[in-house]
Amino acid sequence: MSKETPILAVENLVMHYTTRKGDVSAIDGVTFSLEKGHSLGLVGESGCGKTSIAFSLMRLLPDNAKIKQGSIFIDGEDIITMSYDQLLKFRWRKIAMVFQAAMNALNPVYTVGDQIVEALDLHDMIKNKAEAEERVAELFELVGLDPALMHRYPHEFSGGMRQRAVIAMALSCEPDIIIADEPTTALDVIVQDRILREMKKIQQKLGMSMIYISHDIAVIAEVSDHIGVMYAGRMAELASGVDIFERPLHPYTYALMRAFPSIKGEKHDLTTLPGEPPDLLYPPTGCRFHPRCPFATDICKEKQPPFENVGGEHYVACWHPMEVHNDHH
Amino acid sequence: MNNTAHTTSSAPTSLWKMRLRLMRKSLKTGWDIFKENPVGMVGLVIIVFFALLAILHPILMATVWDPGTYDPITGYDFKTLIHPSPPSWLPQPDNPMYKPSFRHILGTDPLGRDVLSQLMYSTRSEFLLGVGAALVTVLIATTVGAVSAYYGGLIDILFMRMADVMMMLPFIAILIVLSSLFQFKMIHLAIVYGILAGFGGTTIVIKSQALTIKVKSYIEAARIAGGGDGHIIFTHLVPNLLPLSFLYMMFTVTGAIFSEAVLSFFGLLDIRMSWGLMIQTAQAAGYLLNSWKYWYLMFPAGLSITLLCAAFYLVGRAMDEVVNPRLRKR
Amino acid sequence: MGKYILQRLGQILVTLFVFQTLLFVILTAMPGDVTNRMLTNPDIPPEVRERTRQALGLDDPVLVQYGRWFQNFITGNLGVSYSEYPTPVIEILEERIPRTMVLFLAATIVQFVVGFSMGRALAWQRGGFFEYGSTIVGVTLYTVFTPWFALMMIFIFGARLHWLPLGKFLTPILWRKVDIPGMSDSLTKANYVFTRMLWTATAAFVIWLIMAYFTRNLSHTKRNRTRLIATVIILAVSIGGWAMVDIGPLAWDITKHMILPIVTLTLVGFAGTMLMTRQTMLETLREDYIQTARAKGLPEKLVRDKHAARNALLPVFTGLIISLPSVISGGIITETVFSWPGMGLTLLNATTQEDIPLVMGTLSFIGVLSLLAHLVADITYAFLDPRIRYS
Amino acid sequence: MLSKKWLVLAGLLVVVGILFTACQPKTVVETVVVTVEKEGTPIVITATPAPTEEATPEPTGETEKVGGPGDVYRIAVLSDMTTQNVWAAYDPDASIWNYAVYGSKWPSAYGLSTHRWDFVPGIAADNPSDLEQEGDFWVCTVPLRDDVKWSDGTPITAEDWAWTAQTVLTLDLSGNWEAYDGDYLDHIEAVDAHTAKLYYHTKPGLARHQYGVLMSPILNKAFWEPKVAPLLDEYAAIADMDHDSDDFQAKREAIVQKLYQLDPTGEPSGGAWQFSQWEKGAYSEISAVDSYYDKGLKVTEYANGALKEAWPGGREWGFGDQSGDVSAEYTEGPWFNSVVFSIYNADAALLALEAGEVDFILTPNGLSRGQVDQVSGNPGISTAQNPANGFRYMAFNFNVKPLDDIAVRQAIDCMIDKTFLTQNLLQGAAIPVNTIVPEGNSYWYNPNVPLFCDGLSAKDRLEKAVGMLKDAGYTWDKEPTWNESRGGSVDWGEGMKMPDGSPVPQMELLAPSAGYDPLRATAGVYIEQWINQLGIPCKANLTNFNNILDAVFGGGDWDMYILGWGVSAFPDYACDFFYTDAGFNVGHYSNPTFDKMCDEFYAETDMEKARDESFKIQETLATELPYIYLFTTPMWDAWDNNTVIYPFTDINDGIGSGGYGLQNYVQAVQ
Repeated sequence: MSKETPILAVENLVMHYTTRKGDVSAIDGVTFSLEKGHSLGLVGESGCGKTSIAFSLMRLLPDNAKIKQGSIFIDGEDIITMSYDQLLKFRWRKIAMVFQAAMNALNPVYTVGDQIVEALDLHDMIKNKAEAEERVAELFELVGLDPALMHRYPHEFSGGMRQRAVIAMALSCEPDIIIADEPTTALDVIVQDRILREMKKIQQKLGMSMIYISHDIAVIAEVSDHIGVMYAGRMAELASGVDIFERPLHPYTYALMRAFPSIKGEKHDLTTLPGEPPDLLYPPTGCRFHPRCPFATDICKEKQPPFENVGGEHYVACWHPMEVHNDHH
Repeated sequence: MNNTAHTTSSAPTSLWKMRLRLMRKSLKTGWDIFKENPVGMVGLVIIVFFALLAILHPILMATVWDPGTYDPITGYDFKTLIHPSPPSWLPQPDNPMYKPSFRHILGTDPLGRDVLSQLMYSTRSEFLLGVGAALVTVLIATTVGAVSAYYGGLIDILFMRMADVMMMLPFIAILIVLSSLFQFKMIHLAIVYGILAGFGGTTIVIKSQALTIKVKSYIEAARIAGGGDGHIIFTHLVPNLLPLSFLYMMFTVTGAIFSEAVLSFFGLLDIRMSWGLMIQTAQAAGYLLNSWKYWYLMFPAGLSITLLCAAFYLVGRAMDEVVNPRLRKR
Repeated sequence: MGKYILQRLGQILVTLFVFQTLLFVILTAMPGDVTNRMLTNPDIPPEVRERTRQALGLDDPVLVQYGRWFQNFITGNLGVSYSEYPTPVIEILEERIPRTMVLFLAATIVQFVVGFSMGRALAWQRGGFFEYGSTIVGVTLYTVFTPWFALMMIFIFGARLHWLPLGKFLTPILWRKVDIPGMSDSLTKANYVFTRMLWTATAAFVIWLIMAYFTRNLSHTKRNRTRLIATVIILAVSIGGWAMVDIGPLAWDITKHMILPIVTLTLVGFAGTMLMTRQTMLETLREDYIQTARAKGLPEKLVRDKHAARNALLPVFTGLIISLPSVISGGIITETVFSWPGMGLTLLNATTQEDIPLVMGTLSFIGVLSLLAHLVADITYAFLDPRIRYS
Repeated sequence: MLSKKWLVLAGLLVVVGILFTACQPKTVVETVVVTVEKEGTPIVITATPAPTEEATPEPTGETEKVGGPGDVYRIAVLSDMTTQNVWAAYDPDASIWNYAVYGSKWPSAYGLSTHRWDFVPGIAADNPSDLEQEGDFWVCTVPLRDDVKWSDGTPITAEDWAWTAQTVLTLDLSGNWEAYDGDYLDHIEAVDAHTAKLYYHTKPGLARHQYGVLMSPILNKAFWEPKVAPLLDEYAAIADMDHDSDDFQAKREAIVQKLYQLDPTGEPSGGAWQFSQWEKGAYSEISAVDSYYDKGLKVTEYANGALKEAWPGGREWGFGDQSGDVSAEYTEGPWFNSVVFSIYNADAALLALEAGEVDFILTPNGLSRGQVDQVSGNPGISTAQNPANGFRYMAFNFNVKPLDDIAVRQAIDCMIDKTFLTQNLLQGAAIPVNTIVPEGNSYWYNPNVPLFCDGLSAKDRLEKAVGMLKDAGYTWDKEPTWNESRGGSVDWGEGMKMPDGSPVPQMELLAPSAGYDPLRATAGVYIEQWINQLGIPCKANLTNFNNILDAVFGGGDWDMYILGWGVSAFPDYACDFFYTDAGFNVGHYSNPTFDKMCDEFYAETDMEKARDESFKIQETLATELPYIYLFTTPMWDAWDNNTVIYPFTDINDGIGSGGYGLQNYVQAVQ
């Protein structure tokens, strides 16, 4: 990645949740950046910290979450040090989000149109009601919804329609970045595919940057330029989509790919990883993947592997990346 | 899973043992969460305090307190008789009640009975009333809720309609009518209150909880393993409803004690002594207005009602956070 | 929605039937009857008691009495009060219902507003002084021994500070001099004024609703401003109108007498609404659309008031409406202490005097009111929740 | 957050401040100055001793609006009146709340004097003639005054009386209308406008004549006749039916109901007050009748029992030896323009009295001791105490052995220490009673009835009671004994046997629960102990008042109970309670001698002789003890001495319950 003008730059982000039992290290030193017009996919098992990253980017973390260090630059501004009022202007205008459960992301007591208008109104995107309706209609058409539906309530929409409405809402203020957090989990496969394609199309059309978050690497691969694989609060591997698929260097990436059928139709043995993701209250020492890693050695237990560029914008955090490669071929 | 079901039907004792162990564990976790809520702890401390008072009364009566003088209902301090010109701590001609003193720590009521003794004696009946009503409520609500959720259909409709009627009944009004028309003693009040609360709102809450449990896999497993309906309801459904039931017990206790006080205040209950009756006695003798001067006639009983009701309520609320994780702080 | 309401209406009629039957069973099963009162009067020979029993039909078979009771209930003939013989029960109820309604509607609204706002704030301030302080104060007031508390309120604000009147609902010395021309003889002056106050309030509310309906499409800030102005105008017009008519001072007198009961009822009751609001708010705050609203850049206050509170309002509001009958019956205490001659006091007196028709009438009224409240709750819920409205 | 904390803190401070201000002990105000505006001139009314410069804090707004002294007499009542209709008021709605408001609206030929309950003329000009036999009838002629007028100016005539009696007799009205008793009275004839002649078909006693017809209310014929006539016609249509049939009863009841519902608006008053307005649930008001015929009537009572009435016009009436010490002297009003009855509950009423919102509190049972205590330190409020006109008693069921044995009853009576019960146990909240006629009813009260064990110590009582039982043949397995240890107590008797050798069965003593009446409940619990001490197994059952009524009067099973009676002025109730098989004789007391005494008493027409007979009846009852009389309660009244004064406050049953607030006599403080 070229370092000139990344629209988003996350550097060494560390975030903890305070709980009764102690601190949960949810994000531990994550670094990545995203250029304008590009898309990044974040993938990993649930609880690996990908959603925490998304919420950090919006600074929507719950009260007990604390960003310990690191910085998040969006369009050159650090949102971590930003004042609350500034932040309010920043949200949705610069960075919007399509939430995990689109089903519930819409307030049931307001019409879908009203909820979009609310965002538009808040960010002074519109002057009057007529303009608002026009804009909503435009957005609806963009995401493939009948504009006449804007006066309907969420419960009158089907799952796919709601997802589109949520996307339309995310698009409403023409943000620089859209985070799509598991945007299609709850939908059936055909609708899933169609929506993803359309999102990609819109993204390219509007020239926005996009962050996709999913536990399904195949879905991510479809739409992302780059893919970041996360494990237990850390970035395990970050590379272009092709590199990840062709040349996975981290054993976890490898295992993940085996866990999902490829959308390209290639057949893999569906092996599952042994063990459970670690309890982040007591994260493993060294490489956090070592308890489940078949290639783990002593150093893996003792020292945290650096997140290094192994060439060609391919980053990995593993003491033994080659062994993975060898095994794969 | 089949295995579990098998164990269930063949060796229920071991299942219960397991469940007990689990229960102890979840109690401990619950207690850990509960401990963190200062409001809940305040409530608990108050309840323990009153429980001690209740236990202490028969002990005091058997040891230091002479029954003739300190009996809460018939007690009378004959010291008054032997003093032609009583010292200041004894009843005066213009004020026949004992003021609080070492002899009568909270003074005596307008009929010359020791207030502290009455207070402690009543504590026991209040506890019995509250817990009795709560038990009836829980028994009814849990059974009805579980049965209603498990069978659904006509039974469910019937019970839910009934719950509607019960919720519609204005409690205090109904209790006033009932207690004045039938001679209510504490036990009757406990049962009637328990029934009213049990068939009403509590059932609806318990039923909806039971519905979520009903679809859990172990219920299905038990059914496949050939467990009878009754068996499933009482060994699988009901135990899982108990935490919630216990929570609603707390609120029932509050309601029952409060109702007793109000009914006694209106002189509608057929009982010999209670907090409400203590206030009623003071009120009937006209001392309620003079609450500042004769504070010992009103405040001990009044505060006890408030404190104990509030204590159970607060404990209930704190337990709510244990039972209902959604309310917890993250 | 029509079908939904019809269905609810059907259910409610069935419930009413069950309720009425239950009432009859309870009241028939009780020991003794009205003629017991004659026992204590040495001047009344036992034959007279027997004659009265016959005349009142108390010796008829239970089923006959049941049938008669039902027929009477449906035809609105609630019988004749024993304690105010032979005043028809319905007349007594008609006289007292407005007073109870005025007091308790006002108290309920105030209590709801206070409780809801406090609960809303509480949900946002977890932990710390404010939460524990208000919870403890709220719960203490919620469980305080109401009769004594109400009496102390009178004692402090009425007798000692002389700020407010000592109970009753009007000042006889003021009212006795006022003649209301054109008032029908069957009405008392107080009810004349009460009814008009109720109508004014209803009219103002309806106008406000219409206004709210027409302003619903305005943008948020504009809508708030418009509604505020409109509310002030509506209030000003209604109060101004009352100030100009002759019976204005009477209405003001009643209002003054209402303050203390309302404050008392609010203090002892707001905690319920407050804690319920807090709970539903906490649950609502976990919903995804709250995150959405925040992500959109809405300030916390708006997230709370427009999104979270609006959704939390649904269960709290229905809970409140459903509790309305118990508020009225709970008002027995308040009415007794404040010498407020409403339904609660009527029920208590009727009960102690074994005035069975009046007890039945009062309870029936509370039942009917309760059912109406359920219906209103259902309809309102349907309006507040589009998920029901459009299905 | 910080600001919120401050806000809460400030709120708390305000609350504490208010409480502090409110709870400060009342400073004793030596002088109360009430400034009242009247016709522009400020009038300063002061109570003792002298006005000070300092103005006391403004009382509530309500006092300001009073027009001035003599304008409104403000009475706090605890319950609303229930009807304006006189027909209903004297039957189903007979209550203090109705009588207090308009009890003086309807005149009667004679009445009881307010103060001493003397038999005095109302609208009668003089004493009634003696009863004489005239054909089949016993007749009595009553001369009526010619100066008595309804408030509309028309005279009150014998016609009115005759018509009233006729209507009541025809419709056979019950309740207090029974005073026109059809079993005795045939009709009243208006000989001329001012002479009425009473025709009895059976010779009436005092109860039916003097205390009956002669004291019964007289209604305005001109006003009522057109309204009642259709009902009388309706009645005439069914009069021939079998009077015992349900059908007839239902039809009659329907007619009576219509009568009770007739609109009385505009009915002229025949007394000192006329009805002015009724705001249901709030207050009612009566206003003075300017032309009241007894206004200015001066009553002089002599210590020897004589009485003189003198009207401003020079008319005089009296009895007895009108010389010697004058015990009381007062002039009838009304002295106020109107009386307003405002409804409060008992506690708020007291606050209202203290705040100067009302002048007097009218309660049926008097103020409670705590309330008296509350106002006792208030120099602006005066109180008075009178014994209640009634008694609380314990009754025995003569169908239950051994309660039918006079020895057992006397022994129990002996054990009951009334002085201890009333003075120590009930701490002065009760006054002991020894006979069926309350002390306050001085003419009929027998002060010398036999008492058992009066004034004895607990030890002596026990020994005497045991002695009585032994004499009657009772035995014990273990005799009750006095035990000197523990400061003196009783070792309960055990295994008590009746003279026939069978064991004394378990007894139940029904008493009202403490919630209903703590006095009787406490008495019940103590009497239970005393009875048990004797070895008679007894359990006090403190229960709902109605349950006792049901058990006792509903023909239930009972042994003993404690209840109370409020009684009338004429003591024929003593016979009503205990005449063999009388309706109220639920204990089945039966004594032919007593019945004979009652027969005589019922038939007696001479006041003096009736008194002697009543004394004998009282003695018999105090010996036979079908009831043990326990105590009566004192009636406390309180009034604002800055605004009103009463010519007398010693009145049987109290100023409120007995005198309805003395509306005709109360005067404004000048």
